[in-house]
Amino acid sequence: MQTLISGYRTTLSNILSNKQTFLLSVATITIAISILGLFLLLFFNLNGLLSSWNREEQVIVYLDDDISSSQKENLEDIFSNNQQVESTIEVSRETAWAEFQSNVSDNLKPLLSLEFNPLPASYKIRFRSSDNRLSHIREFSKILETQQGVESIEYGEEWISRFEKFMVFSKIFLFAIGGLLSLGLILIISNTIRLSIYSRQDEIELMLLIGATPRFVKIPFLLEGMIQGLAGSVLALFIIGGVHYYLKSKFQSSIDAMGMDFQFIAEPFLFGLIGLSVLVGFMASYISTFQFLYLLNKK
Amino acid sequence: MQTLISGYRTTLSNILSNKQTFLLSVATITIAISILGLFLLLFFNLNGLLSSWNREEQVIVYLDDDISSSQKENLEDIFSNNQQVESTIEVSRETAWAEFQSNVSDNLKPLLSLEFNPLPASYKIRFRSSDNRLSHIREFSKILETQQGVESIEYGEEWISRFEKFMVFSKIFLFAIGGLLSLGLILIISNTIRLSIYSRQDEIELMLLIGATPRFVKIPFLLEGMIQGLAGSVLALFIIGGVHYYLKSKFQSSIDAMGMDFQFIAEPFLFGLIGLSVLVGFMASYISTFQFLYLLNKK
Amino acid sequence: MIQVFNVVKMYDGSNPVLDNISLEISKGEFVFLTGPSGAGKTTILKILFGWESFETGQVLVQGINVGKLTHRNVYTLRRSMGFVFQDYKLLPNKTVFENVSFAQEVIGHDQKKIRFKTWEALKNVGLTPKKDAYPAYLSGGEQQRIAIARAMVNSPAIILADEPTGNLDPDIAIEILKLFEELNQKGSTIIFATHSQEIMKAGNHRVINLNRGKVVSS
Amino acid sequence: MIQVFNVVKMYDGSNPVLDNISLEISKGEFVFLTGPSGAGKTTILKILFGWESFETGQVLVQGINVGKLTHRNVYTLRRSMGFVFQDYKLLPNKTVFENVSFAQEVIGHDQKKIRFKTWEALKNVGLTPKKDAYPAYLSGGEQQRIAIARAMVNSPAIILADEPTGNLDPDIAIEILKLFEELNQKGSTIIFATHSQEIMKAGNHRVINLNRGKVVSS
Ligand SMILES: Nc1ncnc2c1ncn2[C@@H]1O[C@H](COP(=O)(O)OP(=O)(O)OP(=O)(O)O)[C@@H](O)[C@H]1O
Ligand SMILES: Nc1ncnc2c1ncn2[C@@H]1O[C@H](COP(=O)(O)OP(=O)(O)OP(=O)(O)O)[C@@H](O)[C@H]1O
Ligand SMILES: [Mg+2]
Ligand SMILES: [Mg+2]
Repeated sequence: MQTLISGYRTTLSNILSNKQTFLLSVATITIAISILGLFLLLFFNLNGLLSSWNREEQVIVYLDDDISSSQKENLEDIFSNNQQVESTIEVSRETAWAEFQSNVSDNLKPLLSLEFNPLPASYKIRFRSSDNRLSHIREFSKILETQQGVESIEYGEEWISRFEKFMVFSKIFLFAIGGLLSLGLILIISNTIRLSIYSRQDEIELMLLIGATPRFVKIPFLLEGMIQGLAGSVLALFIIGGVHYYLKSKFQSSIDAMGMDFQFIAEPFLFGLIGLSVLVGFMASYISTFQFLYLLNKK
Repeated sequence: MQTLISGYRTTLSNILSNKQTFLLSVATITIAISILGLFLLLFFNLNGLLSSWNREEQVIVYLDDDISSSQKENLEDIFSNNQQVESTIEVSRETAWAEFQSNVSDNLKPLLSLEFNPLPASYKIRFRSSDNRLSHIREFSKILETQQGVESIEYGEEWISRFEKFMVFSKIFLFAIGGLLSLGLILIISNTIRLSIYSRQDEIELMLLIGATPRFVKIPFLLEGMIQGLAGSVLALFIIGGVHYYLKSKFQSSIDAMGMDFQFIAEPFLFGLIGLSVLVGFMASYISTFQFLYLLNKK
Repeated sequence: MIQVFNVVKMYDGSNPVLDNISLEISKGEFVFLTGPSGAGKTTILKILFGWESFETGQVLVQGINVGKLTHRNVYTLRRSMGFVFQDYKLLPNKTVFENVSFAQEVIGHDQKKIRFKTWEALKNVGLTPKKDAYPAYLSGGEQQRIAIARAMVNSPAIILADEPTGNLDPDIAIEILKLFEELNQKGSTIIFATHSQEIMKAGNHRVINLNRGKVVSS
Repeated sequence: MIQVFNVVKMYDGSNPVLDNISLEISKGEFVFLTGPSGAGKTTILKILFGWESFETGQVLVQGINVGKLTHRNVYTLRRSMGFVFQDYKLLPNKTVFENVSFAQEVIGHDQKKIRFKTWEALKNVGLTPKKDAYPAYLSGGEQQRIAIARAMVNSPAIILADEPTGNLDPDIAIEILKLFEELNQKGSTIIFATHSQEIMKAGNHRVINLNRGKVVSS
């Protein structure tokens, strides 16, 4: 405890007497964590965008015109028992015809003069997003096709599969880039802290010579590394917040039109960033001081 | 020239006598440039993906059944005179009907029994991608509508506008993140080089004291910064190449299905990365040495 | 207090820097250590301080077997000693006052005591007016006196002074010598490495004369 | 050769460190500069070297008006001078040989000449066996001799030696003094700051005595 308190005091005076290298390290950490944070921001918003696209119906089940109500109940049971179905909307023949009439393109106008309603009633089904959604939809469609009262099944296989692939592609890329980015920035932060400790070898040596315990030598450096990590990440959060605010105020309108909101990084990730940064500061200092002490002792 | 040669020799011996800080700086640059490069890789491939989506037709011009050939020529002139039109495909009434028959969904099957062909001939037009494509398409459609022989115009306004917005959104994000990333990593690289020069203040001071010209002092540091930048960026390119090769061999099949190829960073950008890194190395060294010389002189 | 038996020290495996040295210094003694440049004076002081290893032999300091100390517990030895380094080893980023008080912080003294003792030590070497200056802004002799103040400030049982008056003018050098003698009177054992005949004459203590790693006279 | 007129130097704006100093040293002269710790010896050498500014007065060295030099052309002055720094200023990452040859590289000599002259200079101070060692692995006196070798290696017209024998034993100190005298014979003007009465007696040259920034005797 005594060591911690005086270690704390020593840390402060160390920082004050090596202002410039301390500030350079903090600046580097700030930048590195900002980059990570902006990437997270991108990740969250792309994710939001992708999942807003997910809101659309993926399967339409067309019904026989003479479907019985027990057959209908049977179908609805099947829908509600399936874990992956998110929602179903029932569309009656009349609604379908009305919708068709209002949406029909000019060149199909002649159809409007038909005296009968050629359109069937239907269920529009939306599925939860999951990795194997497409194959699940295929299987589920096969089951539905065999049910009585079902005329036909329509699902935009091509569009769904393209979309799913895009999702997979994006996820691979986001995770790969995100992983490499985190790893890279962590390495950068620890390199920076090590460089800043390198310039203090003499100090470490002197402390040991005038009777400091190895722990007393390490603690101020560890604390300093953690303070650098903390300061850097907190500054970074302000920067990320600023960028978010700017983008939001500038582009919210065009984003609105896409039916989504500009999201900020989720709270656990914010604290995760700070924690990560402090941890990296600690580890880098620990490894560097450990290395010095080891080298000094070998000498 | 003499200064350059001996500066070169001094640089080498400097690097050898400060191996560890040199390597730490190079490692940091390698990581930073790798991150930038991976981002470029992402950018190029997303761009490829987006532009493959761009290949689809955006406007369909339906023709009167009794259009004259001079009216047709007039239309084709309009198309070919418009800078933004990328290609046009003519679809005859027969082709349209055949396409419709093969594509029609089950619930519209009753239409197939019609005795007449309700579909008009058409032109499918594809536009070059540009920022104001949507508004251009709107204007162009208005012009076409007034032409004789044109029955109606169809364009998927909603889909196009959503897609355009997605493009805009992606571009803003890619550019914003890319810009901040570049800026951030450049700052990190220069901070690192400055930290590594900081530990050599005594050396700079001594050189000046024993009669070196300011230029002689600067040159080895500038060369060293450039070598760090060069070494770091070349190593980074190997890393990026490795990641690209890995992703390609692992995911090419699923990417193939999307009708696109895994692209590598275009050559000019590769050289751009190296050049940027060398330039940053140079600038950082220049600023740091300049700063020291300035401080020394003030003292 | 200090016993050195048949110590051999080689840096590069060939020429011994200390060649079978034996010494005995009793508690409360004041000895001069002298000899030409490169004779091994600094090396022997470093060995007593647990700062250099040695090939063969035994070193006992205050009953501690120095050869057996590891880096984890060598601080126990060093806390009972003050070392005036030949190259001062001042921290350039700390002021004079901080440099001296740092030596006490490191071994965990409390803040009030530190201020008082630092002040005292600076007064002894005549540097109170410079207490807020950084080492780079001091003359060579002033820097040397900070190094002396730092070694004395904890009133250690043993003081190893490596050429502590090399950069001082004769008057101040004699004053510093007197300071060491006062501490010696109060019980500290002192080993004072020096080249200066004048200092050795003024001190009139036992002189250990090294040459090429051997004790020539003692 | 060297003329100093009414120079006043203050570091902190209050106490002058050099208080209206005037000096004249002619070409080929050998002078000792002495005075108590903090008297201003190093400061005056630094001023002659264009390393410190001064408030008022005039300094002429080899016809160069030192006060008018800017940092862009001060190297012309320094190339005609050798400076033995009181704190040596050796580069820890270079070997003894590199430290000495560095001083010639910096002013653009060619490689062959450098090797030869470095070797010569190391022989003069008796350090050829240590030529591949790093400064941290040398004794205090050995380090001091590298600093001397480096200052001499370009056979400069003027040598400013700041306490160059503080860490040397009397025998070697006298040898070093002889070395300076040889250079002096070959035409170098030498200013030798020292505290040692023995050296000044052995040299028997003009002595400039400073105290509190004033010339007490000359
Ligand atoms: N770390 C080291 N590695 C290799 N050799 C060393 C090391 N330290 C000292 N030496 C060599 O050991 C010898 C004795 O050195 P030491 O420092 O003990 O001499 P000294 O008596 O203190 O001399 P001085 O009066 O010049 O300070 C010298 O020749 C020196 O070069
Ligand atoms: N850069 C500086 N800033 C402020 N004060 C300084 C600076 N350099 C020296 N001084 C002060 O100027 C005075 C003279 O210093 P100088 O180094 O010239 O003394 P000196 O005669 O060389 O002493 P010594 O024999 O101890 O080396 C001293 O009191 C010192 O503290
Ligand atoms: Mg020694
Ligand atoms: Mg001095």
